[in-house]
Amino acid sequence: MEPTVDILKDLHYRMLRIRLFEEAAGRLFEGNKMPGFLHLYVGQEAVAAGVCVAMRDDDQVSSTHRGHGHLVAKGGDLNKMMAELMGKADGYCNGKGGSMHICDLDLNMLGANGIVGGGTPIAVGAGFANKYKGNDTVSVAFFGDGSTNIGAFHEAINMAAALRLPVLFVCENNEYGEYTRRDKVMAINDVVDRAAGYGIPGVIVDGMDAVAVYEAAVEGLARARRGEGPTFIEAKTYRYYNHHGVQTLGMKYRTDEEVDAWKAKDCIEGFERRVTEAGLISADELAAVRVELEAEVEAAVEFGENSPLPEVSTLLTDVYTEVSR
Amino acid sequence: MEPTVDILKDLHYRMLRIRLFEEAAGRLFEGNKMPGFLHLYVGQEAVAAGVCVAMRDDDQVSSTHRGHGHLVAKGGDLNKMMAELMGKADGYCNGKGGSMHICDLDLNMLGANGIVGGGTPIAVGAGFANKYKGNDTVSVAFFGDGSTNIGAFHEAINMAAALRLPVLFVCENNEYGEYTRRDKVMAINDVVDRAAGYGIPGVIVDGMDAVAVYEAAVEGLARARRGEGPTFIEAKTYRYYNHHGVQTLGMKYRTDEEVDAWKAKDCIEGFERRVTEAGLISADELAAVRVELEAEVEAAVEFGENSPLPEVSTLLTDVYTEVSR
Amino acid sequence: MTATEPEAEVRELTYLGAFNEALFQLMREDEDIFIAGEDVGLTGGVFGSFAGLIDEFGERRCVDTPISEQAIVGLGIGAAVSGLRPIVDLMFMDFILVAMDQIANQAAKLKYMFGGNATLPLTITTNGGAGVSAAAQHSQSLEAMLCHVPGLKVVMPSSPADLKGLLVACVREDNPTILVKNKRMFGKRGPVPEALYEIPLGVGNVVREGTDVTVVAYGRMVPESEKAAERLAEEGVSCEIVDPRTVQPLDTDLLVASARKTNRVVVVHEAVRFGGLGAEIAAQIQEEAFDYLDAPVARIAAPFSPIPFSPGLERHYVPNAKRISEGILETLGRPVPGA
Amino acid sequence: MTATEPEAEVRELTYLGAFNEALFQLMREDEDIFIAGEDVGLTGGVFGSFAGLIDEFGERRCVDTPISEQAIVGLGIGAAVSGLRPIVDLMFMDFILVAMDQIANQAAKLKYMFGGNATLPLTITTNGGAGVSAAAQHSQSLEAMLCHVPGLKVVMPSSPADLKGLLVACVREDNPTILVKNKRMFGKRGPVPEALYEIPLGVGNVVREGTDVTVVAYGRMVPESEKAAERLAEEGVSCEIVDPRTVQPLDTDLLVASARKTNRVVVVHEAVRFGGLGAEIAAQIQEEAFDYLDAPVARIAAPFSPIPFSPGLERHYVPNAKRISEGILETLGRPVPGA
Ligand SMILES: Cc1ncc(C[n+]2csc(CCOP(=O)(O)OP(=O)(O)O)c2C)c(N)n1
Ligand SMILES: Cc1ncc(C[n+]2csc(CCOP(=O)(O)OP(=O)(O)O)c2C)c(N)n1
Ligand SMILES: [Mg+2]
Ligand SMILES: [Mg+2]
Repeated sequence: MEPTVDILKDLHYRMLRIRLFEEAAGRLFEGNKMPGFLHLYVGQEAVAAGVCVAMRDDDQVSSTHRGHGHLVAKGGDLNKMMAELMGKADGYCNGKGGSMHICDLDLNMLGANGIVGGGTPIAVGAGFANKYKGNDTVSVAFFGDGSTNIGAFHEAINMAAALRLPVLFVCENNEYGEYTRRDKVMAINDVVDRAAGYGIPGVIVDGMDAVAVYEAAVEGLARARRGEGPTFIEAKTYRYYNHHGVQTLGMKYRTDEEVDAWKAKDCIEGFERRVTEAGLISADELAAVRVELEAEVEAAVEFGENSPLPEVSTLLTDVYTEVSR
Repeated sequence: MEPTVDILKDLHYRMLRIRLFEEAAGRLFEGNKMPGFLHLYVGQEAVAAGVCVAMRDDDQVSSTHRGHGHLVAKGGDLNKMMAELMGKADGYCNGKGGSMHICDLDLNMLGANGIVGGGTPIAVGAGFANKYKGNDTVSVAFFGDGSTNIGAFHEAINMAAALRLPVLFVCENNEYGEYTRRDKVMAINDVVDRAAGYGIPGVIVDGMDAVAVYEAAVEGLARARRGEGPTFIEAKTYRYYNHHGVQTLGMKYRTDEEVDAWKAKDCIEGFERRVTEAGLISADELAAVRVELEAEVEAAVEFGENSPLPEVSTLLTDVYTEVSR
Repeated sequence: MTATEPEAEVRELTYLGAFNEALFQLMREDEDIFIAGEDVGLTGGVFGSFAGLIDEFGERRCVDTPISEQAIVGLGIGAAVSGLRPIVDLMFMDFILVAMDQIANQAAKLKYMFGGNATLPLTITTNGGAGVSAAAQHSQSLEAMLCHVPGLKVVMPSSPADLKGLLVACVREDNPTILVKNKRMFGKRGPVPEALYEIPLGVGNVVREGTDVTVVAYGRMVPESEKAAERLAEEGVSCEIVDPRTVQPLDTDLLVASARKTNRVVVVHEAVRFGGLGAEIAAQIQEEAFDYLDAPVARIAAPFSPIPFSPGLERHYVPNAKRISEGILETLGRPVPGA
Repeated sequence: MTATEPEAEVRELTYLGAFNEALFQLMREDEDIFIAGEDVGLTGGVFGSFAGLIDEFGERRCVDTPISEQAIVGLGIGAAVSGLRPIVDLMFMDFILVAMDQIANQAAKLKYMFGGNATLPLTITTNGGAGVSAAAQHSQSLEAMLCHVPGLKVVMPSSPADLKGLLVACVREDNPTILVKNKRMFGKRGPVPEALYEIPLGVGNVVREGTDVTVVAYGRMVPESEKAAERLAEEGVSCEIVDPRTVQPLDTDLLVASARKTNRVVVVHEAVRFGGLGAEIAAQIQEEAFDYLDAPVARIAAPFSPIPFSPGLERHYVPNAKRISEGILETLGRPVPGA
């Protein structure tokens, strides 16, 4: 489905919102204001944006350790996100979860996950619930190329296929799992080669092109809504920063040339060039969006910095739901 | 590779040896002389025999809960097997393992396994060791159709493919996992459809035809020995008895007609008919083998019955290898 | 006995029958409840636990799954977070080890990691215990591992009536619970009220009152301890048997009160002694009743080895009434026959 | 100190450096040793544990694997049964839950199930402990689960020198062992002998002699307890610190001897208190030293919740020198400042 101009604007808005949020988070991390691990999404924005623009608000998302992008794309509140990443009381998880467990169940974002493959079965459970309830909501599982080698992924996707559940599987193939190249750990050219083994259709898209991702997601979501079961989308993409943290160049496991070649295909720059050249969105409008988002991100940083650390009294709350009978 | 008459005789010998052993075990089980769970291999003999005849003695086997057939085919000592199944001191595991953990490391049979999918990673480890040592030994993983839905299987086969290990994967597709039909739990027509997702060749063989299995195994083993990595063989087969125990007919999860249709293709009867009709082995010779094996099995039953229960003093031995420094 | 406990007029049901009846009643009451697991639908469960449910509730609510323990638990998590009330079954307790990430890293921690913004009404049912020659991978009692994980509740019923009432509590509970049936109790009969009732989680039960020694036992070790207590009663020993029923949360108050009364405690479980729940119970009792104890808290449990297959070995592995009696006599400082 | 323990003349190395040096020396000595795991080859491990090994020993012996914890452990089992001496790495201790079937149902039980007919010289290395804002799924101390499984040996080194010697013992051991490094100790320096030496598994260490109270601690809680002991020494309290080093098998004799000497015991660990190893230690000490104890065996441990991300919460979660001192004073019946 050809995207309308409104859709294009939305794609751009969400990509840029992710990018600016992540760059700010990276700066805070470098400035030692962000504790723990930080897995930045920069480079892959077209995937989260493309899929989430195609989704309905009631559709759910399960995510990974690299989950900020999915929450931003789902409409996450940047204030709460930034505060959470800083371990503050006003964060999404009141500081208890951090980057790897960020979530917003009201937005149907069922959480990042610290365990590779851990979130995929949860998306399948949400898909099961949708089918059980007889609604036409779809759940989307985002996962990395590396995670397709772990057992939980395999069990989950097979179960979704066998039970014909309304789930969309979105593999963000950035060619690395941490510091290991994909060709070292799987003997296939494309991750999508696995789809046939589950009896579901698979499609490869250019993960640096939000429109391509969007179109594939529209298809996959529609198929799921029609009750025809899961689809597997492999989006070829790249993360610019290191697996964890911010360093970009000068690393042993990949060459600077490779990084630069991918950056030349940048999903936001390319998108902006194409839409302005085609006269679909004006350069001014794009610039205005950027100004607006920069302000939002700046405010989020301030919000996070000003938010207090959680009260010690909350340490032992939220372990169980209290029974009220 | 066309099998020689000697090979044919060997195939027949091993199939019949399994069949007679299993029938005897079934009778003992019915007579309450065999404690615990009993997963009989009857019906699937052509698979174990076909693969094991193609193997060298130094090639290893990892097995499943339905493992007697693999050990018999590997040359297992029927006395020790029967005693083990009865929980006796002279059994392969001194009564500690039973049916689900029967093994003979001297014969390179690395054990049955009570956990579905649990044995496959172990075969991959053995394959790794072979490659590491630089020998041309191959390890063979036997596993059921149902087990291909569990995470450990997926991780193991992918690892073998990625590391190009000398492992042969043999799926015994009997169309059921316990009492659940395969089409309910996987959305593919053939289990072998999964092979492409790991980047390894896959082949379907008639698992009721020992020669077909043998030929495929010869290929797969040779490929592994040449350093070209794993092959996936799917053998279409059937178990005559219930998942556990002996009952054959009158079950809810499959029809008597289905059972009868498979029995009409019996791997031993069919084999005997073909080789005698082709004048390759005489009916007399086949009968003589049967007499010999019946005697062996009968002796094994007697051996098992006469073997004592393990000494209580052995209860806590064999937990650790004692350090001798 | 609290108001929600079984009433007087009851029929007898087997342990499995009580489980099954509770499921029928729960599923009739609440459309959001479904069961999922290997062979739980068409076959009604390999032990018959789920018999007949599919006939009344259909395939939609009785879901036969692939052999995929991680995805089975994950299915439950995702469905529970989405507002359903799943019951997922792991055929043998040993298989929790296959799904341990989903149980202990995901289900148990989800609510906390999310800062409270999630409710997880998930029930996992499974079957534990030795004594049926199922060998090392089909006989374990692994409750100690689960009890150590904040976020889970763990239940080990010792009678048909408790099983029914505790299952109801688990399913109605808004937290992940694991209910462990004991394989050797499947056919055990006992009085079970017909109506749907709940036994609250975390509330133990004084199964037998006594004055000389407290025996803390749960699951199948309760009837074994009762046998031991009967025998010892003939020799003039008065045993109090306390069954925590829920092992997480543990009804420490009840155990401590009994310990302070009898001044001697023997803890009994089927699990391996080292690191078993008996260690936690002993530790808590000596913390809370130190000045009352006339002897160390003793533990009767399985020895430090995997579970052997042969009945000739297994019967010496699993604690029984005889070993429990001996342990009690030792703790009382009395002569142990044959020792 | 036994003959195999470190000698006097030594340089300083970090905790990670000691680990790394031991690997170099072991792999030079024995061609059957290899390492496998995620990023252990080319990258030298995400924490640098395996740095440089691939340069000397090549890809054959330093194997980067897929993200497949079950298959990683299974690879180790199969290779060990085939006569090699694998070291497989699980990046975070939390990930043992992903591989728990292979660890606890397979590796631990194989020899026993096979009636003794197998030898499994497998070492699993991993990194545990909280305090680095790694949140609920990357900070756990799960040794209690492993200790409860017959067939495994579990090691939690508390210093660079112990780490080296214990790793050597693990790798040379013909049984499955799990060695847990503590993430917050990676950079901690200490004297480490240059030569290859072994600290036998199951032999604890009196880290500090004292007379008033025994502190049982392992892993990072040893240096924390030492800090507490220093402070308390100024107040005239004499602490004996005993480090079992190997938590399975546990050097009970050493712990009991110290308990009998000081008459008071405080057990410290990072793991959750309920069902932690402290429970087992408390249970054993009250069993073996009942008449010697002047106070209940106390436990200082993490509270009953998942591990929070925020440093503001986490620092109240993990036991530290302050909480240890307070616990010791309480056990001594002395006034606790600010309490
Ligand atoms: C079970 C498990 N194993 C290992 C890790 C450590 N780890 C975190 S992210 C990661 C790489 C994941 O690769 P991929 O799925 O491709 O996602 P990407 O990081 O490329 O987005 C690894 C190995 C983990 N968190 N969980
Ligand atoms: C992890 C695990 N889950 C479930 C079981 C119970 N179980 C034993 S055999 C079996 C069916 C296996 O099916 P398949 O792999 O097709 O082998 P088959 O029995 O048909 O030979 C199941 C579910 C188990 N032993 N282990
Ligand atoms: Mg990746
Ligand atoms: Mg099958």
